[in-house]
Amino acid sequence: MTTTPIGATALLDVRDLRKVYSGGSRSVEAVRNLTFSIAPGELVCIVGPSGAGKTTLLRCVAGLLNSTAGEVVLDGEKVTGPPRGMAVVFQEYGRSLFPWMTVRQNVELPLKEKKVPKAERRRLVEQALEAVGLADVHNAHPWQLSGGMQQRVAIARAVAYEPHILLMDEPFAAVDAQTRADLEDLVRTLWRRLGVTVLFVTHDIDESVYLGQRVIVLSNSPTVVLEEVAVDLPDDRDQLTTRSLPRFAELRAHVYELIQRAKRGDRPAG
Amino acid sequence: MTTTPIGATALLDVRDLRKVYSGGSRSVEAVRNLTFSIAPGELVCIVGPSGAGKTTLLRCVAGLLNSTAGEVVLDGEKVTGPPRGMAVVFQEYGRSLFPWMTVRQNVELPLKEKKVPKAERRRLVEQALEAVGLADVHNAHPWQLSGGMQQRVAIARAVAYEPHILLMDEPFAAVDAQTRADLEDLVRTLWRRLGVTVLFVTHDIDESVYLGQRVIVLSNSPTVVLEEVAVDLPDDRDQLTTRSLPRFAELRAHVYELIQRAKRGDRPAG
Amino acid sequence: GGGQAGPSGAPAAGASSGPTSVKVSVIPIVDVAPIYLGVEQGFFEEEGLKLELAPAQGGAAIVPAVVSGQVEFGFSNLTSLVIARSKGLPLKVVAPGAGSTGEQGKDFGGVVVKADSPLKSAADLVGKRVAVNTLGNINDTTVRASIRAAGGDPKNVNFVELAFPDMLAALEAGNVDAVQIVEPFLATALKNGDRVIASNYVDAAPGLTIAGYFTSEQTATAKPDLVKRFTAAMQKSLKYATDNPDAARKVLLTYTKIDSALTGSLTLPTFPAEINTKSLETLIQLALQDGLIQTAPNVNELLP
Amino acid sequence: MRGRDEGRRRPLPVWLLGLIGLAGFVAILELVPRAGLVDERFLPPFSDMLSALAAQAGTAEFWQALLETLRGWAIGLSVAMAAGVVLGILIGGIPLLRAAMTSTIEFLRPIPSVALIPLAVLLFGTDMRSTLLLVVYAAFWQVLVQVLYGVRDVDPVARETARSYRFSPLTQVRTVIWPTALPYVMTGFRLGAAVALILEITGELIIGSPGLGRQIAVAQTSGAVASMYALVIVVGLVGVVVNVIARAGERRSLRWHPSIRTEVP
Amino acid sequence: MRDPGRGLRILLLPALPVLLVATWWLTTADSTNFFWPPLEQILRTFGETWFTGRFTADVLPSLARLLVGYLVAVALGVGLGTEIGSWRTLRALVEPVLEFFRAIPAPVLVPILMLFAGIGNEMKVLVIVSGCVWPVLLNTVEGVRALDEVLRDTARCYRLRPRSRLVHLVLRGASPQIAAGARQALSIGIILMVISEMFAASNGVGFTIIQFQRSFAIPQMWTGIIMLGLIGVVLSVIFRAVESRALSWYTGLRMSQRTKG
Ligand SMILES: Nc1ncnc2c1ncn2[C@@H]1O[C@H](COP(=O)(O)OP(=O)(O)OP(=O)(O)O)[C@@H](O)[C@H]1O
Ligand SMILES: Nc1ncnc2c1ncn2[C@@H]1O[C@H](COP(=O)(O)OP(=O)(O)OP(=O)(O)O)[C@@H](O)[C@H]1O
Ligand SMILES: [Mg+2]
Ligand SMILES: [Mg+2]
Repeated sequence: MTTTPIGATALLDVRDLRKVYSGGSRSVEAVRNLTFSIAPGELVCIVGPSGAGKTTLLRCVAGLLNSTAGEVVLDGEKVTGPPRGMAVVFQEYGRSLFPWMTVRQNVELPLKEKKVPKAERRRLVEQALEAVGLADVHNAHPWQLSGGMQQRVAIARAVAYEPHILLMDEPFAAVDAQTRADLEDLVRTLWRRLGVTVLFVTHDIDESVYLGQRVIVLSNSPTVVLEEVAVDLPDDRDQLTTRSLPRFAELRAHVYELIQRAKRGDRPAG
Repeated sequence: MTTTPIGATALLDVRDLRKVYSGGSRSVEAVRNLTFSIAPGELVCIVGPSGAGKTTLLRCVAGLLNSTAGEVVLDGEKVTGPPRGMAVVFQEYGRSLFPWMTVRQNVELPLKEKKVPKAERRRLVEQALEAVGLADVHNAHPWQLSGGMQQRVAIARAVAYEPHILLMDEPFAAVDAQTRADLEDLVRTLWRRLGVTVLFVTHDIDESVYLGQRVIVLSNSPTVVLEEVAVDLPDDRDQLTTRSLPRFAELRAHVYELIQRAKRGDRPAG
Repeated sequence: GGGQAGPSGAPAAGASSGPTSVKVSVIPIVDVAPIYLGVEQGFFEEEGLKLELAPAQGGAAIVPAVVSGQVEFGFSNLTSLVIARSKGLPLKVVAPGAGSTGEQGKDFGGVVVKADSPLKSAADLVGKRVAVNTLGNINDTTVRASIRAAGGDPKNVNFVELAFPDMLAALEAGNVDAVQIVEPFLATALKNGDRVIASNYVDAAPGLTIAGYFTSEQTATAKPDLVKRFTAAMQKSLKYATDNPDAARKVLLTYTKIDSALTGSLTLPTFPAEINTKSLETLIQLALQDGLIQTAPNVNELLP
Repeated sequence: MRGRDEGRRRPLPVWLLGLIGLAGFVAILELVPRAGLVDERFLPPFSDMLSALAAQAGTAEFWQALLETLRGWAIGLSVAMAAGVVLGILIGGIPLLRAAMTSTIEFLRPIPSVALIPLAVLLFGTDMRSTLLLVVYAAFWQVLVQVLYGVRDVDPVARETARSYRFSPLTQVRTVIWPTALPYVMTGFRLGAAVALILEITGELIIGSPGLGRQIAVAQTSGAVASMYALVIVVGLVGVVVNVIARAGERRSLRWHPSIRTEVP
Repeated sequence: MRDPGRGLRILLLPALPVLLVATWWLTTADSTNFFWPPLEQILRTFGETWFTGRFTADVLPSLARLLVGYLVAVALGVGLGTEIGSWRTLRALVEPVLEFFRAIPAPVLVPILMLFAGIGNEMKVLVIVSGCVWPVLLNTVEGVRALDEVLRDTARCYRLRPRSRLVHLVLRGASPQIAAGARQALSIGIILMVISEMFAASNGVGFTIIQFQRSFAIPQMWTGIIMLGLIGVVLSVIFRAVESRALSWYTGLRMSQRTKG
């Protein structure tokens, strides 16, 4: 049940990606063979067992890590370094914030680098912090915040950046259920408003189905694509109605079953 | 709907706890007034909006943080430092592992400190790593592991320690759904086997209801107890049957509604 | 003068364009009292020289400064200059600096032992530890000369290098058995009851010239006039110092921090008008004998 | 360790503790010679040093010398800091450069400034520049090595964050590398400052360029022990003051750092 | 900031030294300056100067003193540093006094040390210790202060005893910065080895260099400086071997996400 990207040409093409970590005595084949592609403006979720290689994949896509074999092609060009107009929310949100800067400075810095004019920058920062519910702590330092708040600062930073492609690695892991729902809607709104392509790693199966147009399920390590699940839910989604659709429950159950299979070590026949 | 602890005398008594962080220019009242108690051998979950002060509370209980007012009494003694026989799984799991030690050494160190004999130590470490599904990486360093694996090492360390009181701060935030379910069962098994008292912070409402005998819902900051929900589900729980009980759905809905109220800023009348 | 516009070409005749600025690198010890006196008395000004005296700790800094022309003249003991010359360094002595008084036991430097030391004469130093301020230089060669003169074998003396200020402490602590010391430490030692057992400068040669002022051959050939005027002024200063020892003692207070109670009692070196060539040849002989140099430099090349 | 400050008396302020420490040191300095542990002739009691110091402080010469020393020290240290930080970040940040430079750095570092004195004098004579050369040479290595280790300490996630947002190299240096290296630079500053002061004094002492060191040399060769120690005390106090300033600067610029933020009561 | 390949690295290692030596060689080839002899002449005298008895008579004693002094200094620096770094009150109390001593130049300090330690090897070792201890001490203090709070809390929770805390948390956690200090101390040790031999010495590399300098044996003096540089290089190679073993976790951690290919 492999689906091809919806658009005509792919924005992102991951071809036969393989990654072996070899440090000293240990050598780990984290990713064995990953091939998939994503159309411009698509919102794709990636789920997979813990340690499957999702973060590794994201790092390769972001051009932060060299693959051992295979390639990542973005916009027709082979990725060798971080591409322009990309924002990443790291799984280690705490360490990705600069402790020497305030919340506001953290969010503002990438915009400065992008040479966004001051007034516009101000607006974007305020808007983003407002959206994640942190308007009142902009003068605090990251280490003065709770885990969930830190994670939201990292999200605000990515959101304010208005990227073309947004990579998020379990971005809502540390926030409460209600905030999580709000942030999910934030991502979808943003996605629809800006037409940004989103690659979203999550462990929450409901979330993956609720958010994505497609869910890519990874096998356990060494990783291959176990299945790509097309989410054929209406594009207008909201927390109450969408989640209560029978199709939602079906997809959810399907993905859950895939994850269970992945954890048991099942791999695709091919 | 406040419930008193089930046992006769409380193991843990939190009385009028208040914590104000005052660093330099910023002064934040994280916890305004928390009062609750926990009986020996109870498993209590704590939920609350992001930034509510759950971590702050846990650190006060662990004796790692001085409260501004009020007190924490454990086993009849005022807590002034980390008490004996306590294990903590920190929200910042990545930073709580010693990067210069291997996974095995990380898990083993507290046991060594407890003077557990070598053979016994070996058994406990292996058992714990096995239980969290990391038996094969015991020679890796923490930074060679994925986020979820790191978190599981931290859990294994706490589990192997066989504590009397176990504090866990969003311990399953970084693992996939299936692993999460397994770990939930692990905590319950451990709790029943060892009679350990567990204080469990989570954002997953299902999880809080599935795990706990009681769920304490916190208001948003400055924090008070919004409500204590007694979980009147049978003590024998398993992922499939328990989660499909109508009472489960009810409790879940109730807690969810409380969280939403907390986020909206509702506070108890008293 | 700050307002000079044109190119500051070579001042053809120093006298016409105001006093010539001259840098002299000296060691701030008793020996250089005459040059300070000379400045005070205006002898250098009379020769059209404006002296700038830069105190330094020793040859390590002074010799390169003179050789490179950064400084016109320097002060050094003659053995150092002999060594330098024999290694091919183009140095020339232009004026004497200080000399031994020539009186046994009443020189401005000597070998000192503690009051209760069993050592009685230079011959007793054999097999003992003797501190000198620099190894392989004038002080150990002259102490060896003393030992020879007293009939001992200087080969078996353990010389230890210690700075003058540290010597008395080391002697007191028993780290060394004897020290070769000069003023003002000699006076301090005597005040404390220590004994002089040999006057090494006196034993080395009669009328020994110990130190002098020197320049580089390059400066000597390029500015013969300057050298001449410096030598002349220096000679006047030396004579004045010899004639007015009290003035010499007084001038010490201006450039040293010697206790004023001590300046009256310490022994001044002599300030000879001429370099005692014979004693210089003796120094060269000693340097050869003790292996400081392999070939003797030509005395005439070294002297003006 | 925690739970102590709570409810009990406030800890004494840092400066007071520091003064208590110094007072204890002074007491030892006074008592050791007085008790006859060392000969007063060679290490006079503190009170003697103090009166010698008072006598010195009355002369313009002393203040002039102090000023010369401080000037030479400040210039030398500034040059060494600037060069050390810039080169350190360059070498530390560019692995290729690092590979190329390592052996040379290791060769040059242990060459003592004292061995360079004749060369310095050869180049610059006995004036301030010779000493300056020594000061810069010695202090530079201190700063450089600290910066090299500081640059190495950058958190990989922070570095990746900067890279993923395509920060220019300069911005990466400014916003990621520099703040990380700053605690190391601070230590480098404190190490370099002392070494610079030491070399400034040593240079003055041996070469004879103007300053406190020359005064010390004169006092030494004159056997004026108390005066010499008086001057040494001044040098030591300069070191103490420099450290106080460095600590204050550190508290301002490293407010975010664990070492500072955990100490805010 | 691509990591150069290993091959390129090995190629680059000698590149700059070769270049510098070549420059030195060429610029001094026909030097007549007494203090800047041609490199060729220096190198010719190198062998006869150092390998006809001086190696065992001078270099080895120097190295022995250096080693003892260095090890004592590192032990002392780390020992004191962990205490001072862990206790705010202690730090406030002793810091000014330490800073006072730190600022005192060796030529002034040595005479004082001689009052207490005589003029033998003990004094020279003490001089080396007196200089080497500072970078280790300062870096240890800062390293201990900068320990991660979560790690500290973890150690407290699991009630690590003071000794384990020291071994498993404090020393390991501060070790990257301690290494920086130890690295600094190494070259300072060599410098102080020379300085200590300016006082009351009768053998040693420093002693020999100073004697050469005083007796205007300039090419020989240069060989001495080269000797010091070579000692520095050799010791730093040893140091780095030790360091890369002890800090393998750290380099692994810092490099883990930078490894490419
Ligand atoms: N720096 C590294 N060095 C060695 N092995 C590594 C490194 N980083 C990751 N790995 C290994 O690669 C595999 C995949 O890791 P990755 O972080 O990509 O997993 P993940 O899918 O993101 O897991 P999680 O959901 O737990 O975050 C794991 O087995 C891990 O041990
Ligand atoms: N070190 C600190 N300094 C200042 N303020 C702090 C500090 N730590 C926490 N706070 C503040 O205290 C409040 C509660 O933080 P806490 O970490 O306890 O929240 P939490 O309930 O654990 O949240 P989360 O679910 O996001 O982890 C927050 O507003 C936070 O900004
Ligand atoms: Mg991951
Ligand atoms: Mg928290």
